[in-house]
Amino acid sequence: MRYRASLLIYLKEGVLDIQGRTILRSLHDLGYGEVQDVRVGKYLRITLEAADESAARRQAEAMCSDLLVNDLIEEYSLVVEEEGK
Amino acid sequence: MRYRASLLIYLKEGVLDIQGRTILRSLHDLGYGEVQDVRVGKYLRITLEAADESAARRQAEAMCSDLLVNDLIEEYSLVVEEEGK
Amino acid sequence: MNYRTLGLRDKEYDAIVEGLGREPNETELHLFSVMWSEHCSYKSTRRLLRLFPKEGKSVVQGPGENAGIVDVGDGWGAAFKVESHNHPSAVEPYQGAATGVGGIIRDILAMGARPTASMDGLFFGREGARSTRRLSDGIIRGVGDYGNCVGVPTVGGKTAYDPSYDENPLVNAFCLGLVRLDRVIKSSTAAPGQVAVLIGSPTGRDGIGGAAFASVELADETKSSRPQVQIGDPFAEKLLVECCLELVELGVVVSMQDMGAGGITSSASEVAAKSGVSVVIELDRVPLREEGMAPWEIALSESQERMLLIVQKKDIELVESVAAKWGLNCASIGATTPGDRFVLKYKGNVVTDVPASLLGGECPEISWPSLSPEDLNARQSFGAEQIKPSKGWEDAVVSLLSHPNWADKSWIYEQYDHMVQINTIVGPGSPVTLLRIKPNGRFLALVMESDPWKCHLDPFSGGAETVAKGLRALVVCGAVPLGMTDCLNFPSPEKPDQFWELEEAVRGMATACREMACPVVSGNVSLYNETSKSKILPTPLVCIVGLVDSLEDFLPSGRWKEGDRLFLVGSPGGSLAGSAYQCVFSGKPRGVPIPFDAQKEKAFLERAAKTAKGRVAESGRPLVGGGLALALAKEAIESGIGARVNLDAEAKPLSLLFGEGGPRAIYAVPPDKAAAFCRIWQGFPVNRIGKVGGSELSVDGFLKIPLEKLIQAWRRP
Amino acid sequence: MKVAVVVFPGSNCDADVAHAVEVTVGASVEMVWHASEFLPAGTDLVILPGGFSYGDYLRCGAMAARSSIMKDVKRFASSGGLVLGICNGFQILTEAKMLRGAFLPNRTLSFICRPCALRVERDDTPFTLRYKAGQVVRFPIAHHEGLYYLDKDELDAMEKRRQVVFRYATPAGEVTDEANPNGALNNIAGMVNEGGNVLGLIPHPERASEPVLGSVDGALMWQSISEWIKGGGAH
Ligand SMILES: Nc1ncnc2c1ncn2[C@@H]1O[C@H](COP(=O)(O)OP(=O)(O)O)[C@@H](O)[C@H]1O
Ligand SMILES: [Mg+2]
Repeated sequence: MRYRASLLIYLKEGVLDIQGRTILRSLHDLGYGEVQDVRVGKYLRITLEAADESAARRQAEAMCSDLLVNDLIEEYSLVVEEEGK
Repeated sequence: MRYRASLLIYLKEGVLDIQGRTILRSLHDLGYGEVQDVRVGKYLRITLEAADESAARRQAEAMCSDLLVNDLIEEYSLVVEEEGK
Repeated sequence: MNYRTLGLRDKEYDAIVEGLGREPNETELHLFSVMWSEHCSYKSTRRLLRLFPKEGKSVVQGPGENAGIVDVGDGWGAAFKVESHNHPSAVEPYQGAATGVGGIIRDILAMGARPTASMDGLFFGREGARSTRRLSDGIIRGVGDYGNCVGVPTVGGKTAYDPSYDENPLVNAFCLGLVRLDRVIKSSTAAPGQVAVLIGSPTGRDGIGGAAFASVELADETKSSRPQVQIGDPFAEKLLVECCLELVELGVVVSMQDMGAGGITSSASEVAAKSGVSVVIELDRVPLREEGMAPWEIALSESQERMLLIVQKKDIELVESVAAKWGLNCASIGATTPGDRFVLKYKGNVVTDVPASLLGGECPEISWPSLSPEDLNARQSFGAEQIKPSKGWEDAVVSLLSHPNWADKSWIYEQYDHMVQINTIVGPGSPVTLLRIKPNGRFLALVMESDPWKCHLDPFSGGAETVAKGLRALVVCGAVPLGMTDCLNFPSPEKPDQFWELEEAVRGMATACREMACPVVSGNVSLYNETSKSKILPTPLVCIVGLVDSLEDFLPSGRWKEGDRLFLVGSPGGSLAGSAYQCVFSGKPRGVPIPFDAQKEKAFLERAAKTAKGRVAESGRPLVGGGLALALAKEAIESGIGARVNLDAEAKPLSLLFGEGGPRAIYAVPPDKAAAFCRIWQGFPVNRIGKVGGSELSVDGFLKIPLEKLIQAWRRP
Repeated sequence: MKVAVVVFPGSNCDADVAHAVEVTVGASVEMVWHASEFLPAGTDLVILPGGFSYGDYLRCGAMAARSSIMKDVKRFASSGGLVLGICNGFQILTEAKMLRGAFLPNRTLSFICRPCALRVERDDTPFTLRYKAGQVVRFPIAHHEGLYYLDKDELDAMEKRRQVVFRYATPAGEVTDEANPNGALNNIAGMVNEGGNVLGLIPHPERASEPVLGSVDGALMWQSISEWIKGGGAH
């Protein structure tokens, strides 16, 4: 079966997000004064084959800890769905 | 009221995703042969004040077209929720 | 399919039908429309380009190849070229600039050379405008990110702001590579029975029709029909460079082409036409990234980071293994056979079968009518700005120094890795860049010049002055000029006054090149730089490469020392026409620039060369934008020391301090060498104008500015 | 001295650093492809060079840290061998967890290339014998992600163990915020592991190793290493 893992990777609370702060400033300059905060992260969409959903999730989690996420500075959230759903 | 806009920005279909291709190969090298495809995008979490949810969404959409999204090569999806929900 | 909607003219269509002996099919029509576009065929300018002198004793490869090559000694050559990426950068600044850098690197690679240094010529709209900021940010990041990642240092460039570039910024990318002269790769060396191999990124719909797109004005409707944006992948480029150079080193590359405008069609038909062979390409074998691509789309795709190699059959496996090592796709997509055909096959059918020479080289030339502009007199008549600056001379110097055109550019070039490959001896920030040539211990000197304002006022003398400025800078620093490359950035040639400007500028450049013995070895033309609202100033840009045998012969700038005598060589005054002073204080170039005087230029170069060689000066700087005043200010800033200057009051102070044009330079000379210096400059105007020392720049009777204040103005916060 | 320079796809200072150790201390250099399993026998020093391994995609150094050769580099280091990671090489060392910490984008959010003053904090490592603690040297920097980060507690502990070897400083040697080009915590430009045999360094000593390049401050590093190896420091 084919699954789609949607992975959001963001900086841990407490790690300075300079990019987010810069975008916030630009938005303010453009007149969007109502914006309070911006945080920037990465979005990965991974298509993979797996026996079932829980296997797909396990595989995706393994990839996160093996390569995709640096747990010193980053956290992630993961949604796994069957493809086409 | 305070809202949280979660914005996923990804490359349009057909636009070369230079990062995705390299990450895919790296995952294969690490033994994750079951991975078929990787696409890389950006994730922005914007906290803003707005009168109601639909106003918050309108504001976020305006920011996208003003600054955050390059509509020549990127598309986005947006989820707006009341903060704390 | 109507040929007119593809941009072909009636006469061109007729020529195609005649050349083929039949009507072209749809695929062929697409190919012709791209290959016969202005961008690929140079149909409007071929006649003009013939004016450039192409021969010189150092020229190894003149125009016509992917890049020109000059001999830098001991069996080594420097391959170089400059190219525009204006239209793509106007639409998508980051990717446009990035892929411009990537493209020129592959041109150099195609000669078998290792890309060693890049320079970027950037022309932006009015400073401070939001659109200018958006475009310039994107363009500068694009140039930097690509060059930094691929590991080719960006060692210099040119940046100018003018409202004429508001809608149509210019991005000119220069690259130079070193090549062993016995390893030069050419397009003309393929023979029948060899294989065409495609190496690099898979092919998608990127940039299809890009060449045609670059061959018309940026009208709103072309913006909507714009090609799919090309995305640059500098990592893939780095792998491609290393892979191809490894193959060159192994001696298995018969011929090699980058994939620029026109993609496979352009590169394969060029090899065929130049080598006198047929090429048969099987489009099914091209590794694709997208589904459902039509044959003509595959044939014309401008997907980046790909090279076409012609190799011997027996070497195929070796080529594949090297490509695999670098993680690159490698596909044998065709073969060479005897004849002059360019054949495309798709799913077993022949979809194109045309004479290769017709496709690549026989687009009829166009000779556009040429008429001198009606407002030329108005442009050349002086205005009210010819008066003493209202807020005083000090303010004038400070205003010029802090104007974005003449201020410090380190905020740009510090975003570029200008040191990687550890050859950069004098980097960006100096009038010339100096690189060492590791293999032979000599040095290359590089300059990039352009002067759109003077070209606007008098394209002939503006064009000549542009070339002369580059040559003066090289010779003042002690380099022997070897060759030049140029990029002709102009608006549409279809308007007679605009064509006249183009023609005159080229005549001026060619005259200067011929008189000053500087051959043109490569170049590029970018026309149609205009929109319905505005058009660019005529902007020919030149890059000149010179050789310095040893550091002993190199005369730096910005090296004033306490007690040095300051000399001004050349006529005391210049012209304000098209000067920095005018630009800042009236916003409009006006008047007649100093005409080109070959005898004077030669007399100057001869003495400047002796000055550097004889080491009779500590520091030298030719006068450019801002004239004497800015040259003094920049020398003082870079040297970290002031000077007291006393000018002969006979000349008009404005043209004396801020006039531009013609061969002029300032030198700092140690007292004990002053006599020798004057001996060298005998027979040429030379004036002692002051002495180095102190912490302010003072010009008696005019100004007195503390060094600190100069630095502050120049650095701009 | 035998030097192994590891070449990753996208490395671009590999030839530079090889050239620097050859011309300054006459080292014999072998270029080692990342896909190899073993370092050459008799290697004295492993250099992970600067550049953009894997295009800096995902995270700088992340993919390179997982390449095949890194297993042997780790084994080599744990047996006391000298490993030097420069710029991207430092990022690879942190991603490989051979050094603690992580890198974030420069606080200017732009790439920065220029000479930079550094204060030498330690002259008792194999890499810095020829320097004097407190000395100011000038090495060029060229990076986009040089903001060294580690959480507060660990950072304090690391400082206590004196693992910081180079800090961004003023030409007079003061460690100030203005002298910090990228926002690195505690102005950290270079650090060693607890064993002192693995050095990560953001600035580029190979760009300051020859008189013609305007500075020879970097040559002292190659001389230090060479002296240490000659003195029998090798494992
Ligand atoms: N876009 C750029 N990229 C790299 N270097 C640049 C760029 N623009 C200007 N420079 C460098 O800045 C210096 C000054 O630029 P230039 O416009 O030629 O001023 P000047 O009038 O002093 O010659 C030169 O050394 C040039 O190489
Ligand atoms: Mg200049």
